[in-house]
Amino acid sequence: MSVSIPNMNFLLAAPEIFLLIMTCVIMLVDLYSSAEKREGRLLFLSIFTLLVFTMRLAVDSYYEPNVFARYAFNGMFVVDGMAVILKAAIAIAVAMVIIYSRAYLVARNMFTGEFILLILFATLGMMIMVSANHFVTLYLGLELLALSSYAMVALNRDSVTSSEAAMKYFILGALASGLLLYGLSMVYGATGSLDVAKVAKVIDYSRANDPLVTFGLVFVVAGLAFKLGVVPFHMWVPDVYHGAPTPMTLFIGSAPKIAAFGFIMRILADSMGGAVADWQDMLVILAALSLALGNIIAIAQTNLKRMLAYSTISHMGFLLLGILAGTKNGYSSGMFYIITYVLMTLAAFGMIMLLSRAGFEADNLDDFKGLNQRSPWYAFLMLIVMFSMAGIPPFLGFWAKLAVLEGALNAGYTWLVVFAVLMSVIGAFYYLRIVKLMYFDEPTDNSPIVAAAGFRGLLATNALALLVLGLFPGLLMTACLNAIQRSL
Amino acid sequence: MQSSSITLSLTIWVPILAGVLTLFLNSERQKDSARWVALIGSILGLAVAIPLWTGFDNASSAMQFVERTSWVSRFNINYALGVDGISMLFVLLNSFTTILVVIAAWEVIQDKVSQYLAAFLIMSGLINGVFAATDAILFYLFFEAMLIPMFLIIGVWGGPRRVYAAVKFFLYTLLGSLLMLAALIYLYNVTNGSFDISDYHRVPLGMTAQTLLFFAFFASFSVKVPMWPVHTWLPDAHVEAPTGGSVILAAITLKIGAYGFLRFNLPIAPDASHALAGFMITLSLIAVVYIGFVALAQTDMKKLVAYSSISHMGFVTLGFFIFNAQGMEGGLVQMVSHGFISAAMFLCIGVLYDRVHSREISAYGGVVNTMPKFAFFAVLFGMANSGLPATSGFVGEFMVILGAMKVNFWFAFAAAITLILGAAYTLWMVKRVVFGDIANDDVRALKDLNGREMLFLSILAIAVLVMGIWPQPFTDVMHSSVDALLKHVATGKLN
Amino acid sequence: MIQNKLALLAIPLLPLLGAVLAGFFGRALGRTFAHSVTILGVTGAFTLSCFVFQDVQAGQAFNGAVYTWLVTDGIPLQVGFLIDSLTVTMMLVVTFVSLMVHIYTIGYMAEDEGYTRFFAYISLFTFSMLMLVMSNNFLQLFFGWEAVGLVSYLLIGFWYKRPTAIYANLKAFLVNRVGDFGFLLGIGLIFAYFGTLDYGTVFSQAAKFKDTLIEVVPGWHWALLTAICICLFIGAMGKSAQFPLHVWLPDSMEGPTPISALIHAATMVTAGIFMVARMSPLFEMSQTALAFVLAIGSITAFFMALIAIVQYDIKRVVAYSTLSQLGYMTMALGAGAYQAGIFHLMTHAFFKAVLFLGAGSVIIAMHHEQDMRKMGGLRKYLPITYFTVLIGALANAGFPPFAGFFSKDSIIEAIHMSQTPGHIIAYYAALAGVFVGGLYSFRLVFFAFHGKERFHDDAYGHAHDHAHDKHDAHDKHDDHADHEHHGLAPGEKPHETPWVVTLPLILLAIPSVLIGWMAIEPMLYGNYFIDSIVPTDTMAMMKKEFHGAWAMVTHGLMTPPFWLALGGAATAWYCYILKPELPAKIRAAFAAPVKLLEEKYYFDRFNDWFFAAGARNLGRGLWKFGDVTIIDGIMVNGTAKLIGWFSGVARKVQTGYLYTYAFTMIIGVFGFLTIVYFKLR
Amino acid sequence: MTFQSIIFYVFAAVLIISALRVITAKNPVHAAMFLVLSFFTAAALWLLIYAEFLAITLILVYVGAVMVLFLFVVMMLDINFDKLREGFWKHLPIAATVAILMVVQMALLLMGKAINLKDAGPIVPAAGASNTKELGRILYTDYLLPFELAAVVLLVAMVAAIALTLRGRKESKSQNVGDQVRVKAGDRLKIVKMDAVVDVPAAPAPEVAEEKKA
Amino acid sequence: MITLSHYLVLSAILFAISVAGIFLNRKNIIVLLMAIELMLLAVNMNFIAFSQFSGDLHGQVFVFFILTVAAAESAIGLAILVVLFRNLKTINVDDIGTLKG
Repeated sequence: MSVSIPNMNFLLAAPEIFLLIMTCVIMLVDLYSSAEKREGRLLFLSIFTLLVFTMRLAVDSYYEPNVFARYAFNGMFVVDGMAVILKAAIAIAVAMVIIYSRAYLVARNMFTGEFILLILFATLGMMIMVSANHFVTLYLGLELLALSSYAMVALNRDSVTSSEAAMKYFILGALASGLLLYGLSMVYGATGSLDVAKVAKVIDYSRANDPLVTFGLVFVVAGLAFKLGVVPFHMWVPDVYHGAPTPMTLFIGSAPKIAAFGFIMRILADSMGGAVADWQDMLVILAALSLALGNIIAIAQTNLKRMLAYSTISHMGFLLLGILAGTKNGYSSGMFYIITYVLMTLAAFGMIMLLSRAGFEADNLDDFKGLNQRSPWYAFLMLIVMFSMAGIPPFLGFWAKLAVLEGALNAGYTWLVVFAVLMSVIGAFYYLRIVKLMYFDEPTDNSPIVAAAGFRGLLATNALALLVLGLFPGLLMTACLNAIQRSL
Repeated sequence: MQSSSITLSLTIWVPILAGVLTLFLNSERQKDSARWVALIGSILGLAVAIPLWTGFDNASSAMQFVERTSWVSRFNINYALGVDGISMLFVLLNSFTTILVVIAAWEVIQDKVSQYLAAFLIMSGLINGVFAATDAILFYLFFEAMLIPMFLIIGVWGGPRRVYAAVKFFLYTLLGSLLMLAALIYLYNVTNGSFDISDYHRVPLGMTAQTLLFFAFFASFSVKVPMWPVHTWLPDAHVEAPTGGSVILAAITLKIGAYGFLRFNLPIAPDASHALAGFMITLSLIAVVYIGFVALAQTDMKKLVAYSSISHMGFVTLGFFIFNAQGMEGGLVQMVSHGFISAAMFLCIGVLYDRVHSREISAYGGVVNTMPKFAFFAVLFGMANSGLPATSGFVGEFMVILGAMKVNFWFAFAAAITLILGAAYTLWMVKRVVFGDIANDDVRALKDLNGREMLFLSILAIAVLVMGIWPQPFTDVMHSSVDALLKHVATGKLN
Repeated sequence: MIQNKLALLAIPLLPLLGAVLAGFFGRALGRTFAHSVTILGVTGAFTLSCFVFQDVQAGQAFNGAVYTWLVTDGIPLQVGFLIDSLTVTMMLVVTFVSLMVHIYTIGYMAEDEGYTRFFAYISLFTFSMLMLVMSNNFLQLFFGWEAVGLVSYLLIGFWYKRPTAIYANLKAFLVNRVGDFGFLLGIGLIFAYFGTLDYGTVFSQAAKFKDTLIEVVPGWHWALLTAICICLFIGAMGKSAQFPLHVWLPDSMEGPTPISALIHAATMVTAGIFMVARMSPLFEMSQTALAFVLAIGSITAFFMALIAIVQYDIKRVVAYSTLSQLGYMTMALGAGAYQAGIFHLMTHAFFKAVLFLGAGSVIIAMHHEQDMRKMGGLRKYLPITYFTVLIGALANAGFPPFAGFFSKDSIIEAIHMSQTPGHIIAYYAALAGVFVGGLYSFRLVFFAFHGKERFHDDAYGHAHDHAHDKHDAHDKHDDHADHEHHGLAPGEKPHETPWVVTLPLILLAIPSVLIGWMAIEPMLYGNYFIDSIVPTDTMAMMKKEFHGAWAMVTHGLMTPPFWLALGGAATAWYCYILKPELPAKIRAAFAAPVKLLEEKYYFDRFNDWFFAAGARNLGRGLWKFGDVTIIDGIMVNGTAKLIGWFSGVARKVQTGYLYTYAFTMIIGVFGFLTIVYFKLR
Repeated sequence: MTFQSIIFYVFAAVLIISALRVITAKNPVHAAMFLVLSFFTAAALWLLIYAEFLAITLILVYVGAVMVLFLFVVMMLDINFDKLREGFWKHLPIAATVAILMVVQMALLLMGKAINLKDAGPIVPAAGASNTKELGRILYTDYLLPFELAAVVLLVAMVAAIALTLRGRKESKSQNVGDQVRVKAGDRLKIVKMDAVVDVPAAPAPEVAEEKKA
Repeated sequence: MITLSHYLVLSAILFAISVAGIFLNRKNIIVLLMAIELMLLAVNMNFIAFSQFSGDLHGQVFVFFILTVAAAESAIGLAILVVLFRNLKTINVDDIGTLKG
């Protein structure tokens, strides 16, 4: 019996393979390390892994800058411009999450091997999500991420809130997976294929006249919407953000959003770009609802993590504005938006962790009172983050909003753009409130702010990047555009 | 276009860099260094802006001192700067006012000195950017970024209701400007990917599109001006802001709204502007008359001057929408003049506030007995505010009334009511504060102006008088640009 | 001389320089410096004016720009001078009276703290007034117009500690602003139609617009020139205190007396008269406007004279007299006898200055007591003052051969002859006014200088103030911080005032007697004003009727005005010398009309209630209701609250219960399915 | 109606009823048992269209592993079942309405004109063709990557489950391999020089640390 | 004859039942998990039906992976459940409501 082995082209997946191997290595190192050395080793190895991973991507794209999509594993795995950029962003974001979380977790005896392992497994899942070219691969990547995330949320085992959050996250996530799969099964039935490229071809030929695809898309979009956390599939977001330990919130709020974006691109744009008319309306509704509810409910929050959760919802609404355009410009705007968003979220949660200490969570809005008097520098950094989130120029967030609004307007959704704009005024209110607390109020807590040099440097770099990139957004924007144009 | 000059870049970045530098001098013992750095920065800021005046070509209506570099190629956004006869004066005015604000803050601000000064310097640069930008997004960027320092200035160094005022100020303005952003993106699509404002001037647009665009821009600029009925943020902001904040708000930022009308509404939607002129004129006249009456009822000096600002800005918008040279130039002159006068009025109130810590009119009376020098300035600026000839306050009002009369007797009639109302609320306040016998011990303990205060009030007094006695240099720079704009608006876009 | 622009420029600028020096350095350099420098400036201006007068007499004139103020739409707005006979007359009057007042002030203000400031102000005033009269265009006219208003404001409020003074100055400024409002509209109309603000161009084009109509209110067409003239005249009404904008003038007596003489009698208030005369080419084109002018003048002349009868404050009597005389001038304008108006302006400047300065002299002698009821019999203590005041009164009442006679009689005759609609009624009003004029003039003389010496009477004590009008000068007593006491100390007798006071009185009394004789011939019947005032039918008829001063006098003795004036004077003599108790009885008998007069026809009350309080209440209403309640409360904060409320409600959806979350998701899917269902159907 | 149809309908009916019982059963143990029944019938239905391998896998994986796990957990946790049923009847109308609406809507869509499914029977495999073999061939060639990923997923599940539920630190005495390997002689015996005994109150710190760990 | 529609409708019914299950058993997490298993069963049914009715094996491979993942998912889900139970001593959803708003 001869089995023809297709060209696997393993080398293309070398970064992921390396990541997997290193994850296993870390698992063993964790096991054989003494308590005092474990922390350093885990930190070093995980950062090392992620950096090498990023470097490999960079080197690869340096030598082959203009290559369009390349495939591996018999077409199950694709490396294209979008994948490279998103992966690099994910790796960097995860590395930042680890660095930000370290002190916080160490103070709570939670900087364990499990944390690093789960985070790295999740990272692997995310890499697969953005690089997958097949529904099965996509699904497995998604589940790898999801399962790790569920576990991470519950990792603080003695906390009622975190286990409650994990339970909610898990049930709803499973439900969303079910919905997604149901939808995918319909798409499979309609196109007879699970391969992204083949599905795309079928849909392009039949011009999506297969109502089964339309029917399936309802469920697919629902599943995707859950991953992004857009209304009405958003209910998990505030509870999980709030309930999970802050580093886990930081993680869930950052890199997975990039992966989700890639995932959506693969499914909606890559494979079902031909059926754009079918999913566009649904995205419009999701976007409008998210913008409205996210911003409005955020006003009433007193917990910063929860507020940021609602803010995330509204940001995801904005992201959809870019995606729903259904054009390459729109997608690239979305990509730019998501990267920007992650950068902002990282900085925001970084600030929370900066202010938290052993036995004290700085996740209430009031904890930011009078920060300007305690430390003008950190207040300034937080100010940048908040204004960037509100989309005030010259910060990066403005450009992201500009880009997605342009996308939506170009697609003819003028009313939606105006609506989004009105909602972002409401949004500005609660960001302003933080600035108000920091600058206008007297501090209630005068304990000194201490942090390791690396942490401080990273936080400053992160926040200042929002300003610097805001002044020179061209490079990143063009990179996103090129990536999308080469990929789809 | 060749980029040969860096004057405008300098006017933007010199103050900003000085501001950043000041920001780093934030310890208690560096207060004085911060002050000096800020002062030198602001003076340098004016110095680098001088070539705008000396090198300006009055005969040309085109943009001058043009700079252009590609900035964000993805959206074809350029770092494009340039000034014409409409915007040039405001760059100068702003650079000039910044110096006054720095001087005015010298001893008054003791808390977070470096941040305060830095906020003003940075804002000064940003405002210059607003007036100099010829790229719509660049304009928008400066336009919005300006809100941040102002927000902080009001909120950090403001009065008791500062939070309400600051947030109201910010959100009000943001709401308007975001609609403008939507309009800009729309225009970007219409022009096949250009954010160049001059492209917008040329692009043909239908009446519906023009009307919608007009309202989008209107939303942004009318709030900034502010026009009735979206003016209510201004009194609050003014009252709560520290003196410097009020000065910049009144003297400069209000002008940005009016400037926006000239730069965006009129040339981009000329036909809609014509069609909606009645609407705009009505709002302007309501601002002049209604707000005049409201000002009469104020008991808080700052609020009174704030309302007076609204009323005066009503003249500006009135002048713009009567579409003749007198009106438009009068409006522009009024903007510059109001820059001087309102700055002076707020500084005067600041002088009193620093001593007595009350802005209530009733807390004063007979100030002239203890502060004769101050009284001199107060009366002078009060008269200027009520549009006395030979002060700058008269020039703009006079021209706008002349222009309005050309269009309709009753426009001029309503506008001229300000002659009475303006005098009534200003002089009534002057009467209650300055004149009369010494009202209480606070007034008795007052010390007259010190050298620093004399300095900035004298500078402003000279400016007010010079402009009133010989406004020609100010109007000569405008003619070409105003004529070109009027011609453009008269031609319209529909055929 | 006249062709030398610099010399012309020097005329207004010298007083300005004096004002600046005295104002900014007076405090440091002392009183002598202040008054020297200002008197020097005004003297210079006066001397130069005399030279210019010579040139004008020689038939030269000047009309040219000094500099371009600004250019708009290609139209230059300039600052420049028009020097002709009218201008130069005004220049002479202004500089001369001003010089007299400067000198008089040295004595009058000797004790005052604000001595140097005062000199700065009056010099500044001289500058402003000169700018006004010398202007060759409407812009500069308006500048001067407002500038004199400013100085008037400053001077009325000179004693800024007195509530009444700072009330009066604000009132004066605002009422003037009402006039200026109309004035500015007139200027605007001129600019809109003529496209220039230059007198010459406007006058030469006036005929072109004779039949132009404008639609002020839809469906109601007005002649353009009528509208312009009425608007301009509203300005004159403010400045020249014509009904109903006269209310500020009596209150302006809060200012120091020299000011009352200079600004509120001799010069500033006549600016309106001057302006209308200057605009005669325009006014002549509109009968309607002239009728309006005539009507306003008549009302002012007669009704304001009546009020003077019931006043006790010596300055107020003169003030109401001024109002009445201004009414006469206005009537002359309305009758088309501009020359007569200007002639009366000039004579009035002198004799009213005498009256005011005389009253001031009395006030000094009485230690700042102004109530005539506390005077009486001053004749023997203040002989010079008495004499000059008597001359002023005679001139004011219009007895030949005093200056006032010529001018007033000319006016009355001109009204009689004019063709302006309503001139007959005006004529009778003018005649009635003459009687009243005689009455109040001599009431003043007899009340203050004759009869019983009442200055130590307590019958009209300080408490006897005019409760009906808290702003009357009387209750300034307690606020008058500049002086230690009011009135004479017990046993003290009034003394004649020093020479700096009496000299100007004498110097002004001379022209009060003579100027009528001298000037009537050239001004009224000659061609003196040929270059500046258009010839009118009225003046042509006047010329036919009268030839020379002597003819005028002989004619005057036959006409009612003379006899009416005499009757007025006789009534005064009867009431105040013969039967001093009679006035009180009359007052009691005619309580209601007297009350009406004492209340000045309730104008002040009405204005305070309707305009001042009304505007404030309207403002408060608009603010509290419009801004605070509607815009801020409902629209702005309401929106914010609505969103906040909605936020609070919406967050309840996030119940925390898993099944709600799942339910929401399913509903979402369900909604999408429904959409798809309808799409696919 | 063919035999296969009858079989289909019978099994479908059983499947639906048992599925309904899963969600309505009072006792989770019963629910689990009904779920097992559902799986069995589903497997039978799959067999009906020749999907043998998955039918078997369903039984083995689901019934054999997953459901056992479920039962295990249900038994392990001490749950008051009655309380959990509260409000069941109250919610039934809504749930039923939504479910029925959904079914109707989906059925309308699936069977409507728009979605025109070809109504052919299942493709009968050629004789001798093995479903299992074919699947295996694809699985180990084309699906190499997913296969590996599935392994990782299982690994994650393992790591996660252990991390979440293993709490052996305090009570159970387990070896720490790493420590044992790394141990040095000096670690085994340490000579400590002690001061004279002083009565010092017990420091509370270790206790706190202990609590933290717990 | 059994057609594709039969299977699809059957799976739709299963799907709906599982949805109803989520509504009904709002208090019992275990049954919630089971309802989700039912949903996955519906999905699998779809895949297999499509696969077998079109003669394409890939759908079945997908089912294979879904089964694998579902197993892993259950493990983690139950682990979380255990953790939650230890903390709360209940799996009553009503008690899991500290995070809200």
